[in-house]
Amino acid sequence: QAKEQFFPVLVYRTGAYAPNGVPWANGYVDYLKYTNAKGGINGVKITYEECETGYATDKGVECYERLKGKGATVFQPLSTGITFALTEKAPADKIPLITAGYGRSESADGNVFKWNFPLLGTYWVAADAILQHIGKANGGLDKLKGKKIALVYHDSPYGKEPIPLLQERAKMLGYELQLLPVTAPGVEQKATWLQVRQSRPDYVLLWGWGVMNSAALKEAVATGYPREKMYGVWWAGAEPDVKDVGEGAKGYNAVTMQHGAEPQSKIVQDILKEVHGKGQGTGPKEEVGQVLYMRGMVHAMLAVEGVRRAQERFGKGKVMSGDQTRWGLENLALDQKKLDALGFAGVLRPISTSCADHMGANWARMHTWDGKAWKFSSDWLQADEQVLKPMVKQAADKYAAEKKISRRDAADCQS
Amino acid sequence: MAERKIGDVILDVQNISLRFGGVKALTDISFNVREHEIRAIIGPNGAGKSSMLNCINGVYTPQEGKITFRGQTFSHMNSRQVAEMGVARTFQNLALFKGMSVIDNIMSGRNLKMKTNLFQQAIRWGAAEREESEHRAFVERIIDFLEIQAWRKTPVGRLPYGLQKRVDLGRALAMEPQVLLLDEPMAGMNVEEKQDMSRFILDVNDEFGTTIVLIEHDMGVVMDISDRVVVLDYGKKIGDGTPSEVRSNEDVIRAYLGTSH
Amino acid sequence: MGFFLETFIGGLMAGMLYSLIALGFVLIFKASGVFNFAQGAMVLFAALAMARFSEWAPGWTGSDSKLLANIIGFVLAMACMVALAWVIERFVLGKLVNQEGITLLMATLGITYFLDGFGQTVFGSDIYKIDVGMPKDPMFLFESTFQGGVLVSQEDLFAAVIAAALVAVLAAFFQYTSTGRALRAVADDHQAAQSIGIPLNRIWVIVWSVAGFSALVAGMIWGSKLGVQFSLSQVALKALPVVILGGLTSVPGAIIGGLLIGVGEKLSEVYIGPMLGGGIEIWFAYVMALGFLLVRPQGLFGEKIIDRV
Amino acid sequence: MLYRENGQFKTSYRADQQIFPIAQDKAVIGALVAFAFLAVPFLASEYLFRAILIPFLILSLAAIGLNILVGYCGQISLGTGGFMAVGAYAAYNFMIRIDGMPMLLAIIMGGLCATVVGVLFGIPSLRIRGLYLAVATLAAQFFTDWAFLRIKWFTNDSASGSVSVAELNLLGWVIDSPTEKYLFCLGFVVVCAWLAKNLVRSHIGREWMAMRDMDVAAAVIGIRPVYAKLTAFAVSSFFVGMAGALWGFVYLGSWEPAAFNINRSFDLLFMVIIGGLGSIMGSFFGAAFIVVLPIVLDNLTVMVGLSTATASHLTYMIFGALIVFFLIVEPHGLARLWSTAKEKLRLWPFPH
Amino acid sequence: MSNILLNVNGIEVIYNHVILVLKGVSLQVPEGQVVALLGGNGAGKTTTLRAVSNLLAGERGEVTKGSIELRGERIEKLSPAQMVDRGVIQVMEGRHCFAHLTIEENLMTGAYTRQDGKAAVAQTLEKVYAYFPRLKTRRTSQAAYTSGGEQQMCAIGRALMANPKMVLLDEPSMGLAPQIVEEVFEIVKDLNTKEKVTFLLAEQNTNIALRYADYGYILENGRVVMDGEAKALRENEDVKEFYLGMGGGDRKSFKDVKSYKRRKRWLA
Ligand SMILES: Nc1ncnc2c1ncn2[C@@H]1O[C@H](COP(=O)(O)OP(=O)(O)OP(=O)(O)O)[C@@H](O)[C@H]1O
Ligand SMILES: Nc1ncnc2c1ncn2[C@@H]1O[C@H](COP(=O)(O)OP(=O)(O)OP(=O)(O)O)[C@@H](O)[C@H]1O
Ligand SMILES: [Mg+2]
Ligand SMILES: [Mg+2]
Repeated sequence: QAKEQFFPVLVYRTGAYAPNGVPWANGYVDYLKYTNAKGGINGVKITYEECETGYATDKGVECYERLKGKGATVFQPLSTGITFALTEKAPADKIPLITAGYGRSESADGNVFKWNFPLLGTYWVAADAILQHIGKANGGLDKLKGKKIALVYHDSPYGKEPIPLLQERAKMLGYELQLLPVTAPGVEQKATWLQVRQSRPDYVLLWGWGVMNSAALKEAVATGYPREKMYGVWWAGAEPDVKDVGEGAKGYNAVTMQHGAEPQSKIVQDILKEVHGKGQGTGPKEEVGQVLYMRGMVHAMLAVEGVRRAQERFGKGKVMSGDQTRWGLENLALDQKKLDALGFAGVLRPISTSCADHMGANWARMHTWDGKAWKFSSDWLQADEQVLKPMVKQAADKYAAEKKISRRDAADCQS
Repeated sequence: MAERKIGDVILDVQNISLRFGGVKALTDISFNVREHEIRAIIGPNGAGKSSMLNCINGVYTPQEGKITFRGQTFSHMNSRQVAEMGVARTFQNLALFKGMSVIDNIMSGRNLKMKTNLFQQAIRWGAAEREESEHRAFVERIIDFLEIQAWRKTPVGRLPYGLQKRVDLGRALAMEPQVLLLDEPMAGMNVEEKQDMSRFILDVNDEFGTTIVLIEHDMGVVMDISDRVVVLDYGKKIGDGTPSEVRSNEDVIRAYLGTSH
Repeated sequence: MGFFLETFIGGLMAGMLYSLIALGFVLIFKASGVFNFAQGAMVLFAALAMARFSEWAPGWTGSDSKLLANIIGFVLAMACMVALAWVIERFVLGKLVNQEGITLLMATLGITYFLDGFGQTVFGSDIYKIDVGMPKDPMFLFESTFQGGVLVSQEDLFAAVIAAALVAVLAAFFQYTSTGRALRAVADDHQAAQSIGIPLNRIWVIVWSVAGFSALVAGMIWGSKLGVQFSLSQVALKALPVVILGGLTSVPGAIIGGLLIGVGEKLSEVYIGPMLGGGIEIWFAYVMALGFLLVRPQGLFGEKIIDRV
Repeated sequence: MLYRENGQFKTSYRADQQIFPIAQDKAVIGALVAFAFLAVPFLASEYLFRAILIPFLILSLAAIGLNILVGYCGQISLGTGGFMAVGAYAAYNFMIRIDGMPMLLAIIMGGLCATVVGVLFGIPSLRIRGLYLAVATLAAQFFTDWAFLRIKWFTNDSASGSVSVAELNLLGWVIDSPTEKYLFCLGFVVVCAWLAKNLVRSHIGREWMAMRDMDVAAAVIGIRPVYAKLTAFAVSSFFVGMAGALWGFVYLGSWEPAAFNINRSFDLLFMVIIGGLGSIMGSFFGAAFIVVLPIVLDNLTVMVGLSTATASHLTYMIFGALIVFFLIVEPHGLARLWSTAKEKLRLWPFPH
Repeated sequence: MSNILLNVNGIEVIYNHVILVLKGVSLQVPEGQVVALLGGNGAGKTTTLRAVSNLLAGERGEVTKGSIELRGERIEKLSPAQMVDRGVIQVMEGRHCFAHLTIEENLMTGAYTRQDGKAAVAQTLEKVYAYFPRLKTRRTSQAAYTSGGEQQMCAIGRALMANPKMVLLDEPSMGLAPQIVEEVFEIVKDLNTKEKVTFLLAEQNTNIALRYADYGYILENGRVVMDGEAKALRENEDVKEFYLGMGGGDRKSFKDVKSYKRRKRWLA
């Protein structure tokens, strides 16, 4: 019997967040298909099953319970709420969670969060990268002193994640931070943008998801706030966010989770050839290479590479258990050479994780909407470890205390 | 039938006036009710009979006037106070608790007498259970009395109209009232049922000595069973006295009885 | 002062948009005693239909005219809404005659689920665009009086005018036609209305079609503001405090309620919000409605709630 | 045939006032409870426990609470999610702030805090009625959503507003495995259902129903509307609050306010109405229907091989259609359907 | 009999799928007559009327056996509105006025099906006001705030507004003052003789019903137990005793009745 590695796929293809959820899911699934087309993971075929969560926590939990019974390798919930709930369940079930670019920022601390992998960056990384960028544009971070920065955020744990970092940074850099929550789903933001108009901040950071992003941009147009001064998080920087704002969104910036929209990259070309070319593409062809599609692909690649890495230790061509995959993810060493071979040249920078660092990279770039497409508009930016590290540790310690768990010791790290 | 002792004035209504916007439902009405008597209120439709009961009952607040009950005088009482003082009533347009069974409807009339607290009821042990059984026994007596045993557990909404009227009476009786206000208890009944109902009313009056205030359009019933009659017309009192006095009152004949009676 | 005015006007505009949705609730409630939670789903469904049809229209007609595409989209979407009204009457309400309000309310929630699924199946769940050419750029008034002027969103202004016109027409319909009276009779007592020969089925198809029309207008305006996608169905939640504040049975109430809620919500968010950490407008709207209801339990213009024994 | 009342004579009112006066009913329910306690733990799979049975039990409890308010007292509430949230966050705070707080007590305290909040939001019901009240209760929903996001103290200064609980420990019994969690919830729910049933068949229950059916008449027989309505709010939110605490502690483990959002409130109302207003049993039916049906539909549509999106759209459609269907078949809910079936059985084999 | 307007043929009615209420009721209403349907509480009078006007559905009841014909046409499948179109209208028991509408609006809704123009409707309205002057004085009050009797008049007046050919009157006398009861029946007679309106009326007030009716049916426990010319029924000893309260010739005082339930046996 052929060996099969099972990947559960939690998606939301319906409901309020579907426009964002669908391309991500398509990219994710296409990459899994692509891997199979390439012969699987050292010969181990990938099987997968989608489960619709509708971005609802309880449905997500049900999906998790259903799919975990089928021998799940790794879960990627794509929802902060589901992440929180699964964080409680994963340790008992010994299934790792990849929450690349979302979830708890403190879960970068692998010593406490043994099963969580916020690979590629957390919201603190995103926020800090944006600040770095603004600093650069002003000629140094110290120039932020006296400036006013407003954070327009989705009023949920997701939207609130960057606040501690922005506050910490405000203390250090001396800018003024204005917090403007928007009640989910964010269809009505008039009051928020009137406040923006009144206080005229120098920059607006946008931490939205789904309809909230385009609604915010439209209100910005309506109140005449310059889009060039607006910076979105990576979940507020994809095509669905700007598509129907069109020209109005021109000049709007968003930080990227390393990758942007890269229709030219090798991996995209390969997928077009190997998957879409054979009539097996999941979504429409035009979508391949767009921001969220790319993200789905990248996330799938991380999961696959985790398994591949685990096979290096536990046996090539074997099916990896959740625990083994966890080790793989914890010891990821995707250097530039490997990335290039995978087709991600120019898309990603090297990623290397460890027992203590479950994030693996803290790099980002800016891209800007030019009315038709997202174009990179900055060099590589790196979040400041000096600032982030202690914050992560402190938050993780608090979590550990509450949950009465102790940090992992060296022996545990070997497992 | 033993001769009933009609006692002193128990309920005295003084100069009651009630208006709804422009509508004068009651104008300066005074009358009294003696202990143990059956007192009828009659009058054409819209005369203000039900409104009168509503005033006594604390459902409406009259703009003017006072009501004296057992020597205590009120210009307004709230419904609960009235209930506590021992006044019960039935309703013209059936105000039963439609979703509840016959037993529960009548049991709800015992409500004021049930004293156990929420926790005792939740556990339903000891006092709560005892209390429930005691009152249930009382209610069963009423059910027997009204001859509605067969429908005990039927939701009242499903009962035919006439039986609902009986249940309504049963609920009022369960309060062991001193004064019972009946608003057209015999509407929609045939003669035989009216006879039954008359008997219930007379029995209540006899056996428990309950004072009864009765609104009814069937003159046969009113003339036969009441001791004194008040006649209202357009919110004004146009007659008061024994049935035979009222029957011969010119105003009353013109306004209400018509010539055929 | 300039800013206050700005917020105030912004509130009025937002309120007008809420009224547009509230109107759908009121229409149906007034005419059948059904509290129609499916109104939001209907708004979404109508908007999806219009967006997709006008997107497909050029392919059918071969003409690029945007106006033509929009008209085709609107007409076809309206046809969908009438069909929907018919289906709802035939398969849902017609079979629930004389049931309690809460049962009917739940049935409309069932309809909501159905419509959400159906709309997305037929029309897709991506973001679509309705472009009826509403101006997007802001407009500044009183620039001489206040520094920076008072900003008014032209798009909102446009929408508000349409909403006001629609409401005026519907209010007249209820006031001056004999059907209006029959509608109110049905709301009071289904069975009695049947007994005197009011054909419930026809009445309901009419009312739901009219409500469908108002949903379509609301969907068009909100859709061109927000883009047409699932979240559109959630703007209906914003109309709920409006309907209770204005009174469930009053068409003008929907407007006044909308304006009050709109203004109250925006002013509270802007002036009180920052003290409490922001994001208060949603519950503030309800608290405001509650405050009014404590004084008038039937809403500002609603029919008095009758209790008599 | 088997189901007959004949020959079962009650010799005391007490006997007639039992929860299940008919012997067969008693036997069936007894067997069911025994089955749930003794057999299910050995039969069910982990998935069944975690994804179906546990949420079913917890939501049944919440539905019982809501049924007291809506079904028995006639006050429609759309703020149930909010009261669940209060229960969950309050229980969390008791756990985290008081050292050595027993979990059971924390859950009960959570329920009590929900009671207080429930009574507070119930005060408008003294004046506002019907659908107006229903919509107004959304204030509770949105306010609690907001409060738990905004007021840091409630979430122990967690930056994101989400919280999680440490191990569940009931007097030394560490509730860890799905089976244990199930048994814990089951015990909890059975006790609460019993209490609720006792309440609704006592005089307080009659007061509630009287308020529901005809409030003026209720006042005339001496029922105080204030007391009746507020106790209904109190008792209801007590159960709902405890259900919220269980939902957070046992089912989710970690949660954010969105776990108790408005959809939760609607779902619960669905359960109560589909199950049967004014029926404790119905609350269970309703919860089962709403918990199980979408999952079954989901699995079915996926099995047929439809794409995820189509499948879930189809699920929505079927779910909506089924709700309407059930309302048409029996507007008084599954519980009524059940009792009609019993009535037929009682007459069987004669048609009427 | 060629001029049979309504023919009810052995109908059975079941509520809620389980409660069997009518057990094979047959009756006939000739055109232009007043037929009374008598019987005690719960006999099934209302149910019979509902079956004819097709208002059972709303009560979750259904006709499971038998047939109902109007002028030879089967009508079980029609909607209530179609029945009104055919000139058959029911005045429901317990009034059912539209609470939020004023008295006049209530009356006007009755004319909803009329096609013969505003003037004709206005004329009928005047006629109704002439029949019930009390309604005219209360025309602007909301129906819910009128007295029970006023509501009863309103309900009857509302039905008359449709210019019906046949009226199903359910307990018209309930809650009305005696002379109004007389008036209502006078109106019935009036319409019957002048406008040839046919009446089927369910009544508890047997005395007056039999005085005005041409024919009567007595319903008990869902079965017709007796029928005949009104005159004949009035003379029947059993009817006298059970429905007219005149056992042994004279009317008994309500004060003196002691119940002896011979009736139960009579029904068995
Ligand atoms: N909606 C219903 N559901 C169940 N049973 C009903 C319903 N309506 C009536 N019944 C039952 O049908 C039987 C006949 O009722 P119906 O109302 O026809 O009697 P009636 O002759 O009109 O009596 P009344 O003179 O009291 O009005 C009664 O036993 C009643 O309990
Ligand atoms: N809540 C109210 N609001 C306005 N008007 C009212 C109200 N209650 C009663 N009325 C009016 O007061 C008058 C007296 O009504 P009431 O119900 O007391 O009459 P009644 O004597 O009981 O008549 P009936 O014999 O027809 O029942 C009526 O004209 C009625 O319309
Ligand atoms: Mg009266
Ligand atoms: Mg009847």
